Amino acid sequence: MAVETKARKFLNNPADLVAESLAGLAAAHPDLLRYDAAAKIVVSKGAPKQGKVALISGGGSGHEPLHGGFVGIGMLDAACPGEVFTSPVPDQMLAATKAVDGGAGVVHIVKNYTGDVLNFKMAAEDAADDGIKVTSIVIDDDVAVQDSLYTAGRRGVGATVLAEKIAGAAAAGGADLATVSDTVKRVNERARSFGVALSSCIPPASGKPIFDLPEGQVELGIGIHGEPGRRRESLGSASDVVDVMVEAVLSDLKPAKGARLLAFVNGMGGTPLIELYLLYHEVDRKLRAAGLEPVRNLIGSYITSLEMAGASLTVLELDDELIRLWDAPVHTPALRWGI
Amino acid sequence: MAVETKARKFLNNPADLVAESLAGLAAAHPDLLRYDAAAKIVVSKGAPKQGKVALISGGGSGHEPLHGGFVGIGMLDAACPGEVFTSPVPDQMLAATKAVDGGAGVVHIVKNYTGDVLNFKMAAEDAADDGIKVTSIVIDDDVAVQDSLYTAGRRGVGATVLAEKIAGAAAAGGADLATVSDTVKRVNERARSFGVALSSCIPPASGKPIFDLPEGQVELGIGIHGEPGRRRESLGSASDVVDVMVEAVLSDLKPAKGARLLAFVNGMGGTPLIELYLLYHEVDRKLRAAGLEPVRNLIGSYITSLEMAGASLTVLELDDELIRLWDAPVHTPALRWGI
Amino acid sequence: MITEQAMDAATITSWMREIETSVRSERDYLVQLDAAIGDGDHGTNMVRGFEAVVQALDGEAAAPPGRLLILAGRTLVSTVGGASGPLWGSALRSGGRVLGDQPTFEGGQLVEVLAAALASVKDLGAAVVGDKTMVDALEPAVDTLRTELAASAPLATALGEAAEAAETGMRATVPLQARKGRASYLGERSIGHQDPGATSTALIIRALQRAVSAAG
Amino acid sequence: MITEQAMDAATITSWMREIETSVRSERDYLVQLDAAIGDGDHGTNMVRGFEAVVQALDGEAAAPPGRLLILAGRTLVSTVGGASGPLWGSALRSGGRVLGDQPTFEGGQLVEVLAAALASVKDLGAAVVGDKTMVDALEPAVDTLRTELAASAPLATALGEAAEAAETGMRATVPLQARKGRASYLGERSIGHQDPGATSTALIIRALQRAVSAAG
Ligand SMILES: Nc1ncnc2c1ncn2[C@@H]1O[C@H](COP(=O)(O)OP(=O)(O)O)[C@@H](O)[C@H]1O
Ligand SMILES: Nc1ncnc2c1ncn2[C@@H]1O[C@H](COP(=O)(O)OP(=O)(O)O)[C@@H](O)[C@H]1O
Ligand SMILES: [Mg+2]
Ligand SMILES: [Mg+2]
Ligand SMILES: [Mg+2]
Ligand SMILES: [Mg+2]
Repeated sequence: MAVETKARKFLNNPADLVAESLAGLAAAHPDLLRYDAAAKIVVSKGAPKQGKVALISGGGSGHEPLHGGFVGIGMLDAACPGEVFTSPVPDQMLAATKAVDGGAGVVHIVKNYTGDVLNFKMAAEDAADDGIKVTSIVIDDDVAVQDSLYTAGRRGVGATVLAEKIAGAAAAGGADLATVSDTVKRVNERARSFGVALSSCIPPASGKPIFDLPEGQVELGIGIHGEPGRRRESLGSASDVVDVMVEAVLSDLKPAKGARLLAFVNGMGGTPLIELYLLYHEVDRKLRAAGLEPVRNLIGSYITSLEMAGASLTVLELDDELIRLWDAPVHTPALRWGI
Repeated sequence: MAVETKARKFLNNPADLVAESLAGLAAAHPDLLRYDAAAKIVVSKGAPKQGKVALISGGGSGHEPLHGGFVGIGMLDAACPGEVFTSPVPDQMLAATKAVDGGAGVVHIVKNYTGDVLNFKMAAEDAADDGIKVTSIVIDDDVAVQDSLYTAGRRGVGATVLAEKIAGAAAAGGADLATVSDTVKRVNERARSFGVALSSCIPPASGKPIFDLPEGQVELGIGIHGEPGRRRESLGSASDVVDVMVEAVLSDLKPAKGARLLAFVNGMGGTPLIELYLLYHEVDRKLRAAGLEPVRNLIGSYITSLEMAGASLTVLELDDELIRLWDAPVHTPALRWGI
Repeated sequence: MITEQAMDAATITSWMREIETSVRSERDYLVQLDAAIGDGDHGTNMVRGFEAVVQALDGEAAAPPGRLLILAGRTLVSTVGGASGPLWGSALRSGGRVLGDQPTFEGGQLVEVLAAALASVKDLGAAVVGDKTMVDALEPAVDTLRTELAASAPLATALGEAAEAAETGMRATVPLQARKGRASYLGERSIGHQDPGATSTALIIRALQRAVSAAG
Repeated sequence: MITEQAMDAATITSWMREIETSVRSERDYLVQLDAAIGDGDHGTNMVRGFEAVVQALDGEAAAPPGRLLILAGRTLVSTVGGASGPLWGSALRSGGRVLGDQPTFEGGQLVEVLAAALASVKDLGAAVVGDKTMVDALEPAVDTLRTELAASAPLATALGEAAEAAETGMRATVPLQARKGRASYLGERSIGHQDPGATSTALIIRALQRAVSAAG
């Protein structure tokens, strides 16, 4: 199945991309994690830790550093990467669950996509059969999609990163299975996201863009799988774009006046940092103008769509507890502080 | 000068991009730095620190996080960002030098471009007139350019990041002006880089790509200013590309057999992490196959060309001292560990 | 109700081979359909899965047909991922369970196999006809097969009608707005595109007809 | 050596205005030349610099011409950046110093002003004719102006010849391989392109001719 692609990519055989990239991750961070090529999972070097609730997540690849780049200390215990944009298979989640279970139970953080939900569900059933306590929490923070009978519900996007960090800190701090699960839920309930794209990405297997977006156009309300958005408009200034994002997120989140927020400006993979900080400049101003307090932030490309040009905004309403967990030490390839 | 661009960018007025992005940087990291909009410099919150040698750097913008993202604790004391791809003016370097001088002298880390060298030189002369001890060290690690009478010498690229980190640690550790300057020099002497591009970038002022690189082609031997490379070839596999990079770097660096190395795989801004780790997989293998030991690494987009798709490899030959300084705590927007 | 022909393990093996050939030759088309309203991997997913199924069945010449279907379903679950992996994986497993360990089966039982597969898909995915999913092709196929056989049509003919019903259902997804799966995220923009899962489902039923006819 | 016309502060001011108009109208062209063998900012750099110069000189009607040149040079240093900022900035400052505080100057002194500017560029940038830089336009311009005035040509004519010499030098950069500045990184790929700095230098000399002729 050697599809020769001449897209603008560093690539050997497209079919080997995920495995080779994960091998690189493991070679670069042997102090933090290992890559089990047979089971296709990334496992924290410290796992299993007896008595600690373990956290695993997974999903299609192409969203790097999500999830493998968040395995380490104070965040995920294992990650299950599928093919590019294709959810992993239950065998991976089962192997990961067994590899990290320290007797205190395992939390599955699942992004709300039919494929992810179904595959994780099968794995959780198998793990339960093996006597492992598993809870699954579905992340669905994307306000671009209405949660109704007529959709598969909201997608899980930026809040996933925040939930992994915050719940990872709870687990590292000794919280029990119910508490860690609740922490994931709480982050999901208090977080909302909205994404926009300035270009399509190019899945390596096909070597072709998924959609064709002319310059000067923007896709509003995209997810992280390179799919087109809810609607296409002509591209305004960065300030205009941020107006749309902030309005979409706040009108749904409805934070309390004066609420303390974490503002997460995320690049989709092909947007450079100079633009992300320009966006943050606008986000910070507009949140403050709305009477809110962005007391924490995260700016960078953390949950991506390959080389897509674009960005998403995630806003999480904080409280003392969430701030404490956010600030707690973390040491993973992609997120590190306090250690 | 409101040039309307409809390129795939988040942008207000292109003329405001640098200032707005730096305002975003400062809004996001008030604990680490401030942006002096009048002087157009980014200054560490802790500066000036009496008795500590101060480190400043600067250059054209468009290379983010370089340099503003490296201001903070254990790295730069100030950064002087010019317009996109245009070196800053001496007034900026002079203001920064004055702002951070703690009496122990100031080191200017200058990338070897005619513009940077000349502007920094003027600033250093002015600072000397004001009684500040300044040393200027020029970084020129790019092996794509022969250092001869017939060129402006090698360009300064990836080694700049490593020099800023390592010399920043030396300065934080209390080393004197001569020692810190020597540390920068030592990093420069032991580091070599080589970069490749898969696409041009798009300077915001013109809104047009600098060169036109068809899919399936690669520019070999590029710098960080969007300029075309030394030669254009058809794009091979990632393994082929890394062969070229490793050969170019090692044949010039000539590290000792068994040497301990820092391998820095850098994205040019538009290349996603999944590809950078794929490249690292190849780099790690090939360095080991050459009998060398990559004991430290850095993987990510740290010295970029706007949204260019591409990557560079920098190899630094380490010793105990350099390893200790590399591992020392650092806390900046873009690089953080140990704190 | 009498059907002229008993099926066995070989029928299942050749069905899976026919599917593999078919999705491989239609891979790019399925990818293209999925790129329009999904994430562009459906063709790759199906090919990866059924290549693995064919390989897995290779060593299982002696197993009864129900076991082969269960093995095929497990293999899909373990290799496909995405939405289609668990859905088709469970479908084949449920279908296989209907046959237990019996060495042969007839048309009436084939209907029960496919009905169990459909029930499993609907149970897992909670989609109904009209949601613009594989159910839009699978349900009419099962209904038609049951009706045709009840009316004593020869199995090959009945399967031909079932495949046509699947293809009609597939085409009928074009004007629909998706209510399940990724395409639902597009809202009204999903209208005007044919559902990739319904398309591969029609290929799967057509492959069944070929497998049975070739043997018959 | 007699020149028919004394120049003063107004000559400098109108020279700077002529430059500003000229680089502004040629901005895209300069950017394009620089994109081919540099980094695509030369047009933007020159416009930013000379816009600032014109603004800075606006409040300085009473200053002597040498002071205006020094102020212009300082302004370029403080606003342009890149290679061209320090080079042209030092050039104008060095040129201005030749005139001291004298209220007027003549052709012979204009030669000395430009010669000092050239010397300053060569000193800072270490480029010689043939390296494919602004020196390739500036040096022949200075030489021609000196020779023409020595041969008692009228100033306006001499400046016309100097501007032509600059343009010839500019065109002569096309076949050269760059040995200084960014273009040198390209090695042989710099051949076949006209140097942007030589091009703006030719505009600057042509602007001087216009400034002097308009006043004359
Ligand atoms: N809830 C569901 N019920 C039934 N079929 C579904 C459901 N969700 C998705 N599908 C089918 O799956 C197909 C997509 O499969 P595939 O592309 O392989 O997976 P993914 O959507 O995870 O990328 C859709 O075209 C649709 O027919
Ligand atoms: N060492 C040098 N001496 C003289 N002129 C130079 C030198 N280096 C560069 N130049 C001139 O500067 C021009 C480029 O200016 P500009 O684009 O504004 O700066 P930068 O190269 O820093 O982007 C070149 O075309 C060349 O004429
Ligand atoms: Mg998928
Ligand atoms: Mg420049
Ligand atoms: Mg799909
Ligand atoms: Mg330039």
